[in-house]
Amino acid sequence: MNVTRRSVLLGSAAVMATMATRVRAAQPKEVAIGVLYPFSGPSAQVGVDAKFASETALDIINNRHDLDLPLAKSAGLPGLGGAKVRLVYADHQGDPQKGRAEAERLITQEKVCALIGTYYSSVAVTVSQTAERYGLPYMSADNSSPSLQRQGLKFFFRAAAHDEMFSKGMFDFYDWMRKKGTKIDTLALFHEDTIFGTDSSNAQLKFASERGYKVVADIKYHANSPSLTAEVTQLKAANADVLMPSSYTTDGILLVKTMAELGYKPKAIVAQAAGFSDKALFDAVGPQIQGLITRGSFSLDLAAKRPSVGAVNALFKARAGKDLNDNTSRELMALIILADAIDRAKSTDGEAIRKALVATDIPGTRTIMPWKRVKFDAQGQNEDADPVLLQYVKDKLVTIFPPQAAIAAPIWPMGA
Amino acid sequence: MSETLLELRGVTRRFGGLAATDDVSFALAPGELVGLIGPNGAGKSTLFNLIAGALLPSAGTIRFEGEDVTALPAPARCARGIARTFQVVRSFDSMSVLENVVVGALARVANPRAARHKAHEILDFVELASRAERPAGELTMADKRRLEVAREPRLLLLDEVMTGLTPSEAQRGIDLVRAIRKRGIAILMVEHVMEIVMPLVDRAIVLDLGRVLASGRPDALVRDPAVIGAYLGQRRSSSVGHAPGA
Amino acid sequence: MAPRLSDPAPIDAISGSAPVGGSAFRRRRRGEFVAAAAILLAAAALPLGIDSVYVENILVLTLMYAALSQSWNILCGYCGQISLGHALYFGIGAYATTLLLVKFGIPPWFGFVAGGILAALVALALGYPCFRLKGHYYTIATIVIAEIASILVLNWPWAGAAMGIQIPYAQPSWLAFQFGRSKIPYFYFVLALAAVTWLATWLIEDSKWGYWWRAVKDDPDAAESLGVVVFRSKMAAAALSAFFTAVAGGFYAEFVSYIDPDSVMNLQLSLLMALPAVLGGIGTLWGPALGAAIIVPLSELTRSYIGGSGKGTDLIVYGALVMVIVLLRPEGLASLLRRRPGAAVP
Amino acid sequence: MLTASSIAQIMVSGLLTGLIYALVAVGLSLIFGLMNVVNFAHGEFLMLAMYATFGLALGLALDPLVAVPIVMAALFVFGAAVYLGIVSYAMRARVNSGMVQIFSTFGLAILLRGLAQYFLTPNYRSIAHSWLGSRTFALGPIYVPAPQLVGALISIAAFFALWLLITRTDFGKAIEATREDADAVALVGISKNRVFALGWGLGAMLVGLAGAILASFYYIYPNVGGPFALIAYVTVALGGFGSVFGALAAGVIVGLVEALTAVILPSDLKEVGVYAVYLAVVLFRPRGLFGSI
Repeated sequence: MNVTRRSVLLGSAAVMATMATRVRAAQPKEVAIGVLYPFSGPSAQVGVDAKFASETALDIINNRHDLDLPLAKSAGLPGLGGAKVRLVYADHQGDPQKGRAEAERLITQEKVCALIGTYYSSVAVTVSQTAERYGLPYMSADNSSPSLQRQGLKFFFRAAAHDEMFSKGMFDFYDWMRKKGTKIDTLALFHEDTIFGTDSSNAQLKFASERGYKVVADIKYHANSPSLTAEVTQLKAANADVLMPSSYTTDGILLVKTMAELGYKPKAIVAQAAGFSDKALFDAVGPQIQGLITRGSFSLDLAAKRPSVGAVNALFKARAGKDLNDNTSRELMALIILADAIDRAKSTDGEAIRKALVATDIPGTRTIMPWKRVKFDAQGQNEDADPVLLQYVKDKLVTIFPPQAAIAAPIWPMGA
Repeated sequence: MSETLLELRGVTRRFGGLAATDDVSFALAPGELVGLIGPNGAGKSTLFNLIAGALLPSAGTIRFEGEDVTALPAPARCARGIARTFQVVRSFDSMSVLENVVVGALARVANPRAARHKAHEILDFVELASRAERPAGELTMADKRRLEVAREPRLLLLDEVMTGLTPSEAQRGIDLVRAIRKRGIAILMVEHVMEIVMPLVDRAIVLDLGRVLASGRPDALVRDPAVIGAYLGQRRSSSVGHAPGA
Repeated sequence: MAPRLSDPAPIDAISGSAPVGGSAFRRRRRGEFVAAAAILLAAAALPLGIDSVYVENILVLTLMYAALSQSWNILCGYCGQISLGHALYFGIGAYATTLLLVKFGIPPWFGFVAGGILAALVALALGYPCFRLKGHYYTIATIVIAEIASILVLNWPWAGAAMGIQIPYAQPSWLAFQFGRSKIPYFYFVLALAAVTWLATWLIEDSKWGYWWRAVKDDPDAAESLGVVVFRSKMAAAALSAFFTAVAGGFYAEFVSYIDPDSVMNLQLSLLMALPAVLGGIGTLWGPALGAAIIVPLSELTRSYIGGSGKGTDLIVYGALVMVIVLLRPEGLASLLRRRPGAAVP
Repeated sequence: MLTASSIAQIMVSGLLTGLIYALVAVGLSLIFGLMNVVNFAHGEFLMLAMYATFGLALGLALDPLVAVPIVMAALFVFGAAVYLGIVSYAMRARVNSGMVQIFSTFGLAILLRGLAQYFLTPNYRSIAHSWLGSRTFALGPIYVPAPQLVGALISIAAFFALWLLITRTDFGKAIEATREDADAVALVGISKNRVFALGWGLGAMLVGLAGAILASFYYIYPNVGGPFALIAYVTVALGGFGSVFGALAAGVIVGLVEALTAVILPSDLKEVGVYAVYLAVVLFRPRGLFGSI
């Protein structure tokens, strides 16, 4: 009598929970959005930070703020009679199956009208598929895998850049530096064996061969290895003009420490953000990476050009105790863009929201990002989300590329 | 159909240099009850393992019911009717007493239901029926010994089954051995305690330094100076006549 | 079987009738079968009462883990060879099914069987060297073999490598094994799978293999002396166990419609397969199902309703519960079911 | 493309890493040898030790090296407590005690991770400044990082001390006796339970030492134990469960094999090299290199 009865009990329990939430969702003045991040497991910190970012965005959406951002000046969603947005968080633990299960729970029980997430690209695959099946939008806030938008989904949208765009930005930078007479010929790739790492290195290999850079080392390592000495020794032996790591915080910290231990001082590091935009990494190894360059979707010094940046960062810092970074800024902005679409759709119907997203056209100046504008192409990708390159100088990240966004000239080589 | 059940010819097993059993030859008739005695390190246990198939001989042949089983592994010999007990009592403690016996019975009866019936019979015989459903783990030492002999082979090898038993238990053990023997099962038993073996067996084989030192009726053997010598530990060279098996 | 150790009382009750223990035995077998049939029917009726996709998802996972753990139980619970590398067979099933479908358009139904057979063959090939290892040496070997396999798949571009493989959306049909939003068909398939693994175990319990495997588990040497062919016993158990595990793996791939090495081949998964059997009663007929019925919904609900906090509360509850159950009921919760006198008789 | 010096560098690094692996693993091996129990929370013990070191560095500004004795003491108490509070009950199980031990410690592992995340947040910590820090000595072209070097030396010293403890002291004799025949020692008046508790304390203490050393050059977060634990299990099995010397030898082998595989094969296959060596060894020596049990 085991399987069934138990499940029935639990089942009914869950169903009751459903009822409860149904009642809440039924209240007209509320719009629920499902937020999926890893809140436990190896990347739990990302989830925790993402929650702060989402709450900051929620504050901006639901309350009046004198900021030049969508929905900032109004309280709630005017298009829906000032309805407030409610966020329902779900933990996917980095497991695609759990991600899908949570997505289904959010849709069918919490009655959310859109999903946003998920940090892990693998989870984004199942979540975006689920959203497609239920006909409501999935806003990819911080997935950077280009393969995602190529699933041919109608309800997939990504306002931020993906790894190919990021990598392209890096190579544009190299070309630009070359024109200015800097010698950049050889590259060393260092990437983990995950979707993120593989996508990133594939793009970099592609651009390198297209634009005539020699990849002298392409090192793929197992994420969270206890030791990276062998890998670093090879990087050192290769001694390329630029070291291009695609790593998360843990391996990033270990990489930098190991380089120092083995006396490897690369001429320049151009990192695929991730770990290299995480405060924890700079706290740990800041001194060793003065002059490091990382791609970014965001930079604080953008405040000079876009006043809302400073204010929003203040709102975030009040909650998280740290500045916005590459991930949190994307998570925050994506939520605002999604809410804006819901507002313009004047409805919580998935198809209506999708249409509104397709119609989205927000000038870059009305975002906190260095983007030209927000406009989604047929694949749901915002091709105008041009990335910036930031350099870590005197414990701060300053924008050095592209020129229109730059506020300082790059220091090259990094030691100089 | 030969009148010898088990026949060893020049069976030798070397471990590295030294021979644990050295050119041992003897034979057992069906239903015969034979004691295998000798001082420690005489090679009794090795010989047991060789007959049971836990070890393979370096030289010599072992025939069972006329068939050459020298190369057969333990399970195959078991299937042919050679059963052995262990010095350290063994049982499947997570299984019931009945199931323990069923495992053995399955060696000869393929069908589980038939095996269970056979097992019930055997348990009646060894007087464990009342504990049939008990986990074997809960049995007393004496009962575990009974459990070990609870099978119906053609030849039963008993390895010091009396050790660790109280006198009264031992007496019941002896009765059981007699009873088994009455069923026409041949028994080869290793025992240290002379007082137990000698009155019990038809014939005893004395091993010393891996060789058959003497063999014959118990009453004769106990008077054999070579045997006495061996037990007193006066190591004479085995020039002392080595009697051929029966 | 373990549970009998827990409460000998009912055993006494019937052992008076020891000679006819055989018939008591048959009575118990019949009882088990009837109970299972009843449960199956009750379970089959469940979807009628449930309209929540989320709950359906939990039910599917519960049944899947019941089936998985029952398969694991065959090798590890009955035959006593503790494998913590069963994710390997799960992965083989998942990848075989998916690759056959995606690369060659072969329907999943064939993939399930093919994956199962492949896994069984792999189990035999690995068992040949590994079954010479004893205890923890064997267990560690199973772990590292599974890890090696997962790292190799991670480096196998044709199989999607780190990207994993996504099963393209197809028109809902039983042949394609896709059903749009509905989970009910998956539910019935996995229910059937769980029933089959249960039935297999039930049949094994009263078969030569059943007795032999448990003998091997308790004392291989003694078993050998009683005519049990230990090595072949282990191989048989491994092959059967791997087959069912792989079928479940194939199902998982179809159910989730996306697989990558991390989600179908990691060590955690191997442990999660073993867990229900351990909680419910390792080497018992009902243990795995019972354990799954408790632990799977628990882990799902804790994650869904307290996991969003990011504080790891769900882990605390889950870990503590596993610890407590294992310590309080080493012989497994199934032993709690064993109250009917007849039930205790082998 | 790899020069002789970089090969030499890899060998040196591999050796140092290996000695630290050995230190991480020996506690596991000791406990197993004593009572045939594999602690599946070993990695979490390491995690706690690292957090303890981090806490002392942050709170009391103690250098990891200074913190070592404190952390070791703390872990000793913790280990003994885990035995008395959990493992001793797990061992009472009459049936499938093996699995009960594995999964009670597995549950403990998850619980500890959860607690770490709850109280310490999942953030990645690391000790920014320490004496050893990222100091490093250059012997010609070969660099020897101070933390690993000191760690390796401490590891060797620890093994020597352990050897003395086991062979020269009453406690060691008690341990030996207990592993020989746990019930017999009861007759000569040694409390089995006490020896086991001390054994767990000692095992955990060694993990504490390893953790304190690692903390000085490694990042710290709730799941940090995982990768080390897996390596520790393989190391212990490779050396032979229960063999202290085996753990040392195996640790070094694992370190070297890992480093070399990383340059011969694509470096994300380096674990494969280690695992393959384990399989190869146990196929010929089913009890590991120096295993007795």
